[in-house]
Amino acid sequence: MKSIFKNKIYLVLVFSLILAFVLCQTNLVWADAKKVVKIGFIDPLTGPTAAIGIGAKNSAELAVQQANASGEFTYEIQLVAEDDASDPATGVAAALKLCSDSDVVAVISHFNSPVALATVHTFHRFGVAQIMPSSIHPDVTRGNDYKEVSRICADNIAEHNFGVDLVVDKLGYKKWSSIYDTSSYGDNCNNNFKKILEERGGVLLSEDGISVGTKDFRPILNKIKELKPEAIYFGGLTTEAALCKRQMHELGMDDIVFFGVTGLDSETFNEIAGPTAEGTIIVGKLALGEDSDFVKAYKAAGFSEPYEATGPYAYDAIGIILEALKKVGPDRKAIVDYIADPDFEYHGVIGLTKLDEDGQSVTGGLTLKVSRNGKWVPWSE
Amino acid sequence: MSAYRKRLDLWKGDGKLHQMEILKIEKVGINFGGLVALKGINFFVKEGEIVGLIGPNGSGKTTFFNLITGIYQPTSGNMFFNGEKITGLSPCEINERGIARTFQNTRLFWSLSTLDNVLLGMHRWESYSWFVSMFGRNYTEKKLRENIEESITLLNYFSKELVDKMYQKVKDLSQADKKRVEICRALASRPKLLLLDEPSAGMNPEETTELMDDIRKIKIKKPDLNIILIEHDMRVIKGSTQRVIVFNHGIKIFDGTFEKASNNKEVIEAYLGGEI
Amino acid sequence: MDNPDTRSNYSQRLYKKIGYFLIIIVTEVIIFYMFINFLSLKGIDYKLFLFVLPIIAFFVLQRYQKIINFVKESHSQCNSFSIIFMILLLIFIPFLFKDNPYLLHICIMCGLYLITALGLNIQLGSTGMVNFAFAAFFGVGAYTSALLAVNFHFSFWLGILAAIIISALFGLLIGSLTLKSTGFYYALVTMAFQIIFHLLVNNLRFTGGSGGISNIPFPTIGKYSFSSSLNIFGINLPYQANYYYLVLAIALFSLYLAKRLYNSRTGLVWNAIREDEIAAKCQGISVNKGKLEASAIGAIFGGMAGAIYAHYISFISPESFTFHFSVVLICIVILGGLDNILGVAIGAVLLTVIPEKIRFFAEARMLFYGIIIIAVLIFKPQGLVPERIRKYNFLNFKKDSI
Amino acid sequence: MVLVINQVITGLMLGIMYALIASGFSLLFGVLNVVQFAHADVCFLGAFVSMAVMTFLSKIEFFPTWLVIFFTIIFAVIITGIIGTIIEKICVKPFRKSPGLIILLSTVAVGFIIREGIKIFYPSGASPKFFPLSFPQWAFSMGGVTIRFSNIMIIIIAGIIYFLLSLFINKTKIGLQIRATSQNVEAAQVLGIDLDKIFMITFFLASTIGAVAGILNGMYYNIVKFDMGLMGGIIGFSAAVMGGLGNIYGAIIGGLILGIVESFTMAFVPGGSPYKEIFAFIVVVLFLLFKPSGILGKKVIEKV
Repeated sequence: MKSIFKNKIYLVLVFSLILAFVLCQTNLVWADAKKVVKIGFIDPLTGPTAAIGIGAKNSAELAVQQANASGEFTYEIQLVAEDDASDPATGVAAALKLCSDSDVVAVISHFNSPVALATVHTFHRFGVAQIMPSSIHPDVTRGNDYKEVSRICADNIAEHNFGVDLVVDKLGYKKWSSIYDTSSYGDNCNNNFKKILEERGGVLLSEDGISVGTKDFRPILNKIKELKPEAIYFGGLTTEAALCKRQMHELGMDDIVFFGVTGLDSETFNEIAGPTAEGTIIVGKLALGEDSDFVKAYKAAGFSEPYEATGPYAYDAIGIILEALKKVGPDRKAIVDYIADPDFEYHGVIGLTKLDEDGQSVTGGLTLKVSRNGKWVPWSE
Repeated sequence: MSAYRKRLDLWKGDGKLHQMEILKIEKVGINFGGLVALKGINFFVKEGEIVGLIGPNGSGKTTFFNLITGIYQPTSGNMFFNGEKITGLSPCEINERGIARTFQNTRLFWSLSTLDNVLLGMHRWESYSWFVSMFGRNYTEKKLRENIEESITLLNYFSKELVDKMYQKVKDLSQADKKRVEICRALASRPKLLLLDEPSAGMNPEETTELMDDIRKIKIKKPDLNIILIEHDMRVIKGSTQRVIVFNHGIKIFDGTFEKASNNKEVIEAYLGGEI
Repeated sequence: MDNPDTRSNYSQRLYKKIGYFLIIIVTEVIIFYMFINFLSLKGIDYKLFLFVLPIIAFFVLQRYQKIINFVKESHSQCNSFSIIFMILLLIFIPFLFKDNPYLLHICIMCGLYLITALGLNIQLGSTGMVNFAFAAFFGVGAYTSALLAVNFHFSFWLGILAAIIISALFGLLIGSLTLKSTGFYYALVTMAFQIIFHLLVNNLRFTGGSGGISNIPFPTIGKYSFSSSLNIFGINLPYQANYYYLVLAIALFSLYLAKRLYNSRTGLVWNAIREDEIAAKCQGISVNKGKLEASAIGAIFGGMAGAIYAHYISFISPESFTFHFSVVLICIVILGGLDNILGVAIGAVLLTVIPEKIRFFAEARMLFYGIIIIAVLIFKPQGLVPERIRKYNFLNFKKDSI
Repeated sequence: MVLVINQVITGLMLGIMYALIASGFSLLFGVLNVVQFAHADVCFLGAFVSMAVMTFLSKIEFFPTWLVIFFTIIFAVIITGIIGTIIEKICVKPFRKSPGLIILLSTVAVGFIIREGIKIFYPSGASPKFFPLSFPQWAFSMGGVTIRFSNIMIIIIAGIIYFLLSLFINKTKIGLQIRATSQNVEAAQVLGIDLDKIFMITFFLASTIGAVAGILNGMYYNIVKFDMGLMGGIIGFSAAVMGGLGNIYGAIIGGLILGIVESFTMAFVPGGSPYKEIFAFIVVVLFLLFKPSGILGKKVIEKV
């Protein structure tokens, strides 16, 4: 025993421990010059849909930068970006992290509906306003009675209603085949499309689910070709849709109309499908002209990634929060109440945003688009 | 359990014959693909015998052991142990009936300790279940304590030093000790028949002498144990076996005492160039 | 022990015992303190000193084996005290984090990962079966209890029981299908199963497809719901504290069971199978039985953790049970040390906390796991806490019996 | 009937992709007795490398287009081969003496590193990448059966690769050494064959074949994504196992079977397309249960 105490090293250990203790207890605050108000942001920054998340993040950052530069706020506004990796558990952890930080006044979150479905409870429990710029599942806002949760884009049902109006009622395509991916998004799309199509008197000849990441559609297309539908509905995301369209061309199915909703709304579709994309009809998110303020500002800010379809929505979501900050100040509860107010209105990049009692946007800025010469162009009669 | 009962019945019914021949091999043969490894082996081991099995490299000795222990299945013939047919049984079932073996290139549980290896040898006597392991602490520990005491006794047959090394990884033991532990592990299952596959491989002359002593010691402690011994070192064969069997090219060419074997023309021919 | 009656001897032993206790308290408080501070670390700040210093001290101490030995000795001599003290410290955690549920959430995830990794360790560490389908076991447990709770209003406690049974059956199924396959083939089949499981839950209707199952009810005890905040001695703890204590209890119990299995014949048989199947067979060990047991018991641990996870997050979807999660679990076991329960515990805590701390670097999370595996395999193939030789000294057997 | 023939053609294409990947697995296993689980990731890395090379070459604007394509393929294949040998140096060689489990884990980890590395370090690597090369769109059809130029080209290219491979293995001295090593490592070592060299060459060879597979895949499906190696690896390995691990011709047969099973599942099982991999895996598991040595594999007698 004694020999231990004789050892110098023991003294070193004790000394280091004491030092550590002291260091930890002393409040070494490197004082912040300015008070900080944080706005949380959760989106897939990694994983399969990272591109969209990053586009949204850049747009949100742009809004925050502009707000800070404007000098309208006495405090500095920070965007705290967290990643949900399209995984609900990670999303919940990220949400908890943001909610636990008392500086965070509101959160913009979630491209993926499953993640949104998982985290709404968390935001409700902490009383933090959550504005969703891009998730699409109707239950996110309509499933629970949480006034903290609101969404500024149209939900899946609205999109389909909007699109079917045109392709079935006006253009008169009645015989359809549906290809959808088996993610919750694709599944929802297919169900809503089917329901609405049948309401309007169309026929669905076949439904084929594919897993996300499928790259060979030829077996399914070969089969569909035999059924001779007038149009094919695609419920899914850009890459698969573009490959599908490309392979339709290879199999000589150019005369069949290809139709989809906002999942396809990305220039990546035209890039991958190349000239075969011609004539594809989609219900798109709002199309911003090259000369709009947002696009100019985004370009000027020098982000390397495109803002993707969700960018303007994220920009507006931040805008709403900034508006709330201006009106009611950095207080979580006040912001929630401000947004939940039935008279709430906001004019932003996507036009007018008005929320119903579920916190669901009734406007949402949808546009019909068609692919012309490798570009999405707004549909004109 | 039923197998055990059957065995008892056999003993009761017609004890004499089977008491004589504990292991009986009838026309056993095996071929791998087109290659005939063993052909028409007839063979028996009497109660209480130590039998040497010799033959040049590739004559099928180890294959023969693999057949008896069920690692390979014979393509023809039958094997009886204690009067019971053991052809087609799995190695595990054969061990349950009382045959234990060592391996030519020692196959211990390398990253476990000496003690654990011997404890594992004892497996066939220990009923265990995961449920008791999880929740029956007292029972498990009592059993374990008994087993450890028995293992130490076994290790003590060989030498006190082995007991001192019981918490060492077998990987780190000397070659001779490894062989000893392997024999110990085989003995721990309290076999009726012990198959030793070149126990002296990789040993120096002194160690080989010790090994012969060890085998004799075991035989004294356990008089009713039968041993079949594969060896290349003729001193060991001469010093410890009562009867020698000689294999060549997968055929049994001789069966008799060592002295006779060393004078047999066919055996000498098989060993041409080797000392005998 | 030999000469217990002299007075001086008695007091000497008393002093020694007190010395042991002090050492235990000091070391455990240091470890605990480091853990707490590491958890509450925000970015790179002065608290990093807290890790650098003790770690340097630890390496310096390596040169003074006497001290290390004394610390080791005190922990092994007063084993139960050291465990009880650690448990007391762990019980204290929610009080420290009562304003920060996020940290408590990490602690809960540590516990769940620990339970799961213990199950994997039975297969990967003890039995040598490189199971890439462990996330599926976890998922089976989660889906079982979630589906029962949502569709048939089973209580959590019945659900966890059902999860245990179903995941054990699933383990047996996979085990029996892979009995003939060893090594690479086993790995392949388990990978295939992992992907089959993911595809199935992703596409089947009754599992909610990729939308998963949401609004899984909170566990209740009597009328007390786990979603209400816990009140102890007038201190209000966040609702996570309920789960924390639940997970703590189950994790401790799992550790106990894993230890019992390790120290019993079952564990020995598993090791024998890992080392040499043929030699094991020739010793009368039923390799098939051992493998099936390892599959089923490992799956039980995984399923149990999965069930708790489902009720805690209150939402599950196929995304949580992918191949990646399996690899993370394997990474935990390898980093901690194969077939070493303490090692697995350390690995689980480290690999849950560190990725949370490097969230800003989140994109590289899986890269980080891959690099860890390779680095550990190259530089420390035994893991942080190497596998130890079983010692049975506590059994007090007679060493000189002949 | 027309539908069946069309499905067979698409299945055949998929099968050739799998077969090319599986051949790499088999080659590596035959010689080194290890399974390189990252092999499929190396294949798709080949596709990414070719994309990078192509971008680089087109930026120089020195060569005409056809030369750019030619150089791209040559460079990509060689670079991928070198990456393969580097993997061997870092992650396989140190563990050659350790239990097989270790190599298994380390190669799985390498796979992860490659996949995540592409995701992070390749410009916007997380999203699917449009592959810049593709076959001309010529096609002719006979009574509904469409045969495209790409189909014929893929079959021809695969044929050339296998022809060259068998030529290399059977006719050259190094090929002889590779065959000797795959028969018996110890004996080969005794005969003075430099094992390190053989292992390196094998890795190089397997990786180059993999790179061709990756590039063909990109050209045919027009898209590559960082995580394709995961599923590709498992299915490729399954194909190798089905054919008999270590036998390259077996790998071809295994790959073709799996490809056709998948495309038939997509077409003829109602609602079966999300489950196409499941059907493939069920075939594999059945094989492992009832014929573990595969179609062409020899039964291994364990030496005791």
